[in-house]
Amino acid sequence: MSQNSHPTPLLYFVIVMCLFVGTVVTYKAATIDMGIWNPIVALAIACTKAVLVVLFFMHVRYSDKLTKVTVVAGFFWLMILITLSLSDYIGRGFQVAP
Amino acid sequence: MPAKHYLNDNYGIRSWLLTKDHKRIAILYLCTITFFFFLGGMFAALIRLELLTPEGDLFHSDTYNKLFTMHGVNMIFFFLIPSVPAVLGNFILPIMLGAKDLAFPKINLLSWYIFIVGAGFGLAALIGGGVDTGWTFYTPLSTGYVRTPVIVLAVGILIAGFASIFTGLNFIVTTHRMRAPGMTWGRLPLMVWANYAASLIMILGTPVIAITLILVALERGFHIGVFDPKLGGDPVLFQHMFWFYSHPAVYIMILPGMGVISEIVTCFSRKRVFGYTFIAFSSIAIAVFGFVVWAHHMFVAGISTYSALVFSLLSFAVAIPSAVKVFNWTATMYKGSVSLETPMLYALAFIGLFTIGGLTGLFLAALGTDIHIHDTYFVVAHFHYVMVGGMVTAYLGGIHFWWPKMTGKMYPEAPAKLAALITFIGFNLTFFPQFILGYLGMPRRYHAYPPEFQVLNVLSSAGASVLAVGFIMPLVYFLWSLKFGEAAGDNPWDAKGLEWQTTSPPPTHNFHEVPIVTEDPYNYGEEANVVH
Amino acid sequence: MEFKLPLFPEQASSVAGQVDAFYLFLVLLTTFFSLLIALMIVFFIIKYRKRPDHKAEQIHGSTLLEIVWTAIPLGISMIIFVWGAVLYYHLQNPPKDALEIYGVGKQWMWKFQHPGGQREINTLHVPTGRPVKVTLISQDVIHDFFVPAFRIKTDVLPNRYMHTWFTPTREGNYHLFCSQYCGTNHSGMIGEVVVMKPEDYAEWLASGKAEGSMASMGEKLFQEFGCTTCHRPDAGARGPSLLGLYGRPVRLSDNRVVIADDNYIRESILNPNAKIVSGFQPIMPTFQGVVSEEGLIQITEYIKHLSQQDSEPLSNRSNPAVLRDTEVPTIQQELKGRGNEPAAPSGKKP
Amino acid sequence: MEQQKGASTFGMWVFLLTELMMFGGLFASYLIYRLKFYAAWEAGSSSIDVHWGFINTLVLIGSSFTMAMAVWAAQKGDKNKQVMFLIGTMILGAAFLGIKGIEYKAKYDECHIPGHIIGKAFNASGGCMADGKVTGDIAKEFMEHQAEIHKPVPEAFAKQTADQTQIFFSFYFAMTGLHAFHMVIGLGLLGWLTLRASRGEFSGQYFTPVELGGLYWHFVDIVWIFLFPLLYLINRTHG
Repeated sequence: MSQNSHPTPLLYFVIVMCLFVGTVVTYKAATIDMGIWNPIVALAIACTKAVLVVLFFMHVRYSDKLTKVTVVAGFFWLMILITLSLSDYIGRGFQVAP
Repeated sequence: MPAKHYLNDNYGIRSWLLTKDHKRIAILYLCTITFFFFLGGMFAALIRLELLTPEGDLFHSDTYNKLFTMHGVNMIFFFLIPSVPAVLGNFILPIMLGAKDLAFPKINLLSWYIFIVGAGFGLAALIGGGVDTGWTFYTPLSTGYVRTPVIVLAVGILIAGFASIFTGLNFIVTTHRMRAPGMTWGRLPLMVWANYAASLIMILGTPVIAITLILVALERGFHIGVFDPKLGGDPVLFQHMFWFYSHPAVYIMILPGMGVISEIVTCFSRKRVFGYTFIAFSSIAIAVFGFVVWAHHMFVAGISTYSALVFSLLSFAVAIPSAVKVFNWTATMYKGSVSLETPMLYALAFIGLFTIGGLTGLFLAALGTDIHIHDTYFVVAHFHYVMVGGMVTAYLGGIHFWWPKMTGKMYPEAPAKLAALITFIGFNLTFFPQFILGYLGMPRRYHAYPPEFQVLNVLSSAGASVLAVGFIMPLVYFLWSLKFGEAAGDNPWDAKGLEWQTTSPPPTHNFHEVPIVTEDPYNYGEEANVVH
Repeated sequence: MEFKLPLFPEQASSVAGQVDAFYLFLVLLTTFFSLLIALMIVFFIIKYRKRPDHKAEQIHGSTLLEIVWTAIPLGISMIIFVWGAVLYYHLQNPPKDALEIYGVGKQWMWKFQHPGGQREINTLHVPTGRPVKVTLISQDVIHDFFVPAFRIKTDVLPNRYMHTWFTPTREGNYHLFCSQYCGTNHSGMIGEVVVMKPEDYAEWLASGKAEGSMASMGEKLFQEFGCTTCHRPDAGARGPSLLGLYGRPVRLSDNRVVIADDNYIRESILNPNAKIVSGFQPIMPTFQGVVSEEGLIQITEYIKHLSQQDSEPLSNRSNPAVLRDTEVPTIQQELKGRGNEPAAPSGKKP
Repeated sequence: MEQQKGASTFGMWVFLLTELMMFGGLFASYLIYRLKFYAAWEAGSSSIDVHWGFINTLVLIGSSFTMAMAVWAAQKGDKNKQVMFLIGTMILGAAFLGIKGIEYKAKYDECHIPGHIIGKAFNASGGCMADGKVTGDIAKEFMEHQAEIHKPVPEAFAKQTADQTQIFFSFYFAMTGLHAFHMVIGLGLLGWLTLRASRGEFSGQYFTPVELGGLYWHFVDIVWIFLFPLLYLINRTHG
């Protein structure tokens, strides 16, 4: 399925450099006080790095639709777990209202 | 000289224990879970015996607590979860797809060994005195208060969970990759759709209970503070994590049963299934919606009002696809040519009992009534209507349906019909009174109860003894049929589907030549097509 | 053995009738659909039974029918949802004038205390005709306060206060069950709710031996633990004054606003660093393991009492920790929008 | 063969879904407690040596690169490069675990292991003796940090916060522990792949096992990519 379209070592090298840069940026960003933005920036960079790994190192970019659907499904279910359980905790804040 | 098939292909214990044949693994699972079914059933019998009198005079309350815990754990994790998927699914799914085995035969065998190890831990916990946390393991009771081998049992369930993950993984990949030529998604038997949906839950839900049980074990072993309120942890979080798996898990249990019913109803109505697409997609819908309703187990447990409203609303959404299935099965019989062989009796019992079980679920999803009946016998009755009236009935129906295929032998029809009838009567007598008990306010897991509940409890216990007869009978006549049963023939029911086109029992590689599918499933219109 | 076969528990609270009506509606619905399916099955079995001269007629399905039997259950379930949600909302929100009783659950008994200080174990006396709010907490595992005759139930958690309320309507003795499995003697964790005429209740209260009202016991503890050293109503106090605090919004040092309810007070005693009142230093030591659950309840009751003692309108108070009435509308907006805020990194910085 | 390869790769992806949900349960719980105990999360996170975590991130990303190259080499049928990259991946993986070990040892010395069964009892608001000096007093460190940024906190507050870091460390060890467990399994897989590769079992036509090993390894890398900011970088604006 993905025989002839695998990326080249050069591309891998570019990706790994991006990942290194991403790591350094995450680290540097954490030392700057951005208030509420700190965790958002950190997670945004982490997501970007993860997407790079998934797309190129794990060849999803060159894979069939089924693999892509699988990846998206995993993300979707993880979001169900996180958002619905977290929403209960955040929702408890509403109850203190008079 | 009899024809070669998977049973006589090879003899000896090694040929069974090292087999990679999905059919033999299914038989291994069948023997294992039958043991656990009767073990769990024995606990149930003792529970019902205790509840004959209000005083709680037969067992010490600790013993009683262990009985219902071990009943729940055995039945849910070591019987219901593997029942239809690992036995009937394992046996029939690859044949239905026209494949010669599952995608990963070695992983399939590994799954059985993992199950055995997990079940071994379960038995070790039992021999080590039994656990008394309830099958729900609610913290902080399970992590800090009871003095029983909770960790052993938790590890057992965790390990057994991986058995079901591997079964699910195998089913999903097999369904995607191993279909015979011509077997398009629109031609998949509904049994495959249902097992596929259940497999989705197995692979996505089970890991969450695995990590939760690891945390429970760590909390209990090292007091790390994740669930212990004394150290700042939140016991309600445990319930979230637990039910994230355990609610979808009831769909792992019921969905494959629904698949079995779709096969049986069409066969004995001699008719195409009514609304194929809707039944198929309702399975997937149940699998997906099943993941967003878990907190309806927690309406009085201290979740926010906002969450309660959302989860209640979503819970009603998951009721719709189940209703659609029931209507479609009933409609399938319309203008059919209905005959009442044993599997059909079970299927009809399933439809009736599942309808009641499903509708009483509405009482629990509705916020106003759930407050009153939560954690009472109403829940017990509802759950057993779905799990025993639904799943066990479907499982028995499926075993009867495919027994001739699995063994090549026919079971005796008269005792089988009688057993189906006894099961139906016994079941209703056992569990219907529990609805009333629940609304009257009898809490679940009560060892002693106020005397005014006695009449209903006695009725329930009486029913349980009838039910026990109904469950033991098949064990006897199935074993009898292995030796004395008539040869079944390749297609005793005149059924459609690839599994009936191969020999009974099937050859080791299922088909003598790769089948090519050219027709829709349940194509009962053309009777001539059947080979005798 | 006495032969009794009741189908409904007694109705002894104002909501019991409403819950029963809803329940009956659901029972009728269930009966109707179960019978419908059952009768259809029986009818089809007979009408279309297998016989030599009859052949099945192949039907693929009907989209119209599918839509109908998707839409009808959906419509019905939405009715059930709304009905249930309205009832639930009613049961979740106790009226303001309710009689407040505190309860502590422990393995395996219930302890209750009335505002006047009367204590009882496994029995709860309440008057008819008046809403009663029970605030509950557990000392160990999760329990559940369940009175079938009132149709109410709530889990009793070890780390925070849970509430339930009811208005008893009929005198009598009713079961009190623990309905969350709580260990060995779970089924022995039962009690009785005694509903009395208001005058009988008053008499019962008067006959009860109490060392003093809950608030006065709380005050004693308050003195004993030296809380008064810091929590004084004067300007130089190191801790926020507790006058008029209860039930009012409080601004925290990170600008969040919370309502000073039971759980807030409990948390502030056991875990003082969690929420720091704006303008104060987080110097309070924790009282975790020092004050018993009952003591906590008494102190809470005392603090509540401080708000009720004088009839002076709260808006005229000089307690800087408590926000004024004029500020409340904006605060309510803040509370609404505050959903995501705890996630902010500056969330609980002192 | 093609069908079988497709099945194996897809099977691996399905398995990774399971893995994702397993870590997902931990991530969800982590987020909930982070909301509840933010100050303790900050204090606990700051007490971990960020440099090791940073280096480990680079090491693991590097190993993902060598792993990707190993798959590439396998596909090209270049046996020597394949073995070389696989061994490189293993070395980096082992280095990661070694560094993890150093971190765990430090936490052990500082009495930051939650509970009181393994070795010393958890103690973050007084520190504990190691090599003749007191270390791991998070309460004190926290007070010093706060003083540095001109937001001093009293001792009572710092002590409570330090006590609550136990839950943070529970998650720290649960998450990194589960991750390290996956790394150990991954190393075992890589060893087996290296052995098979050195025997020349893989070719441009058949290299599925290497590809599957790669998928697994990259997944473990992705988990770490999230663990690093979540555990090490909660607030590094001071110190």
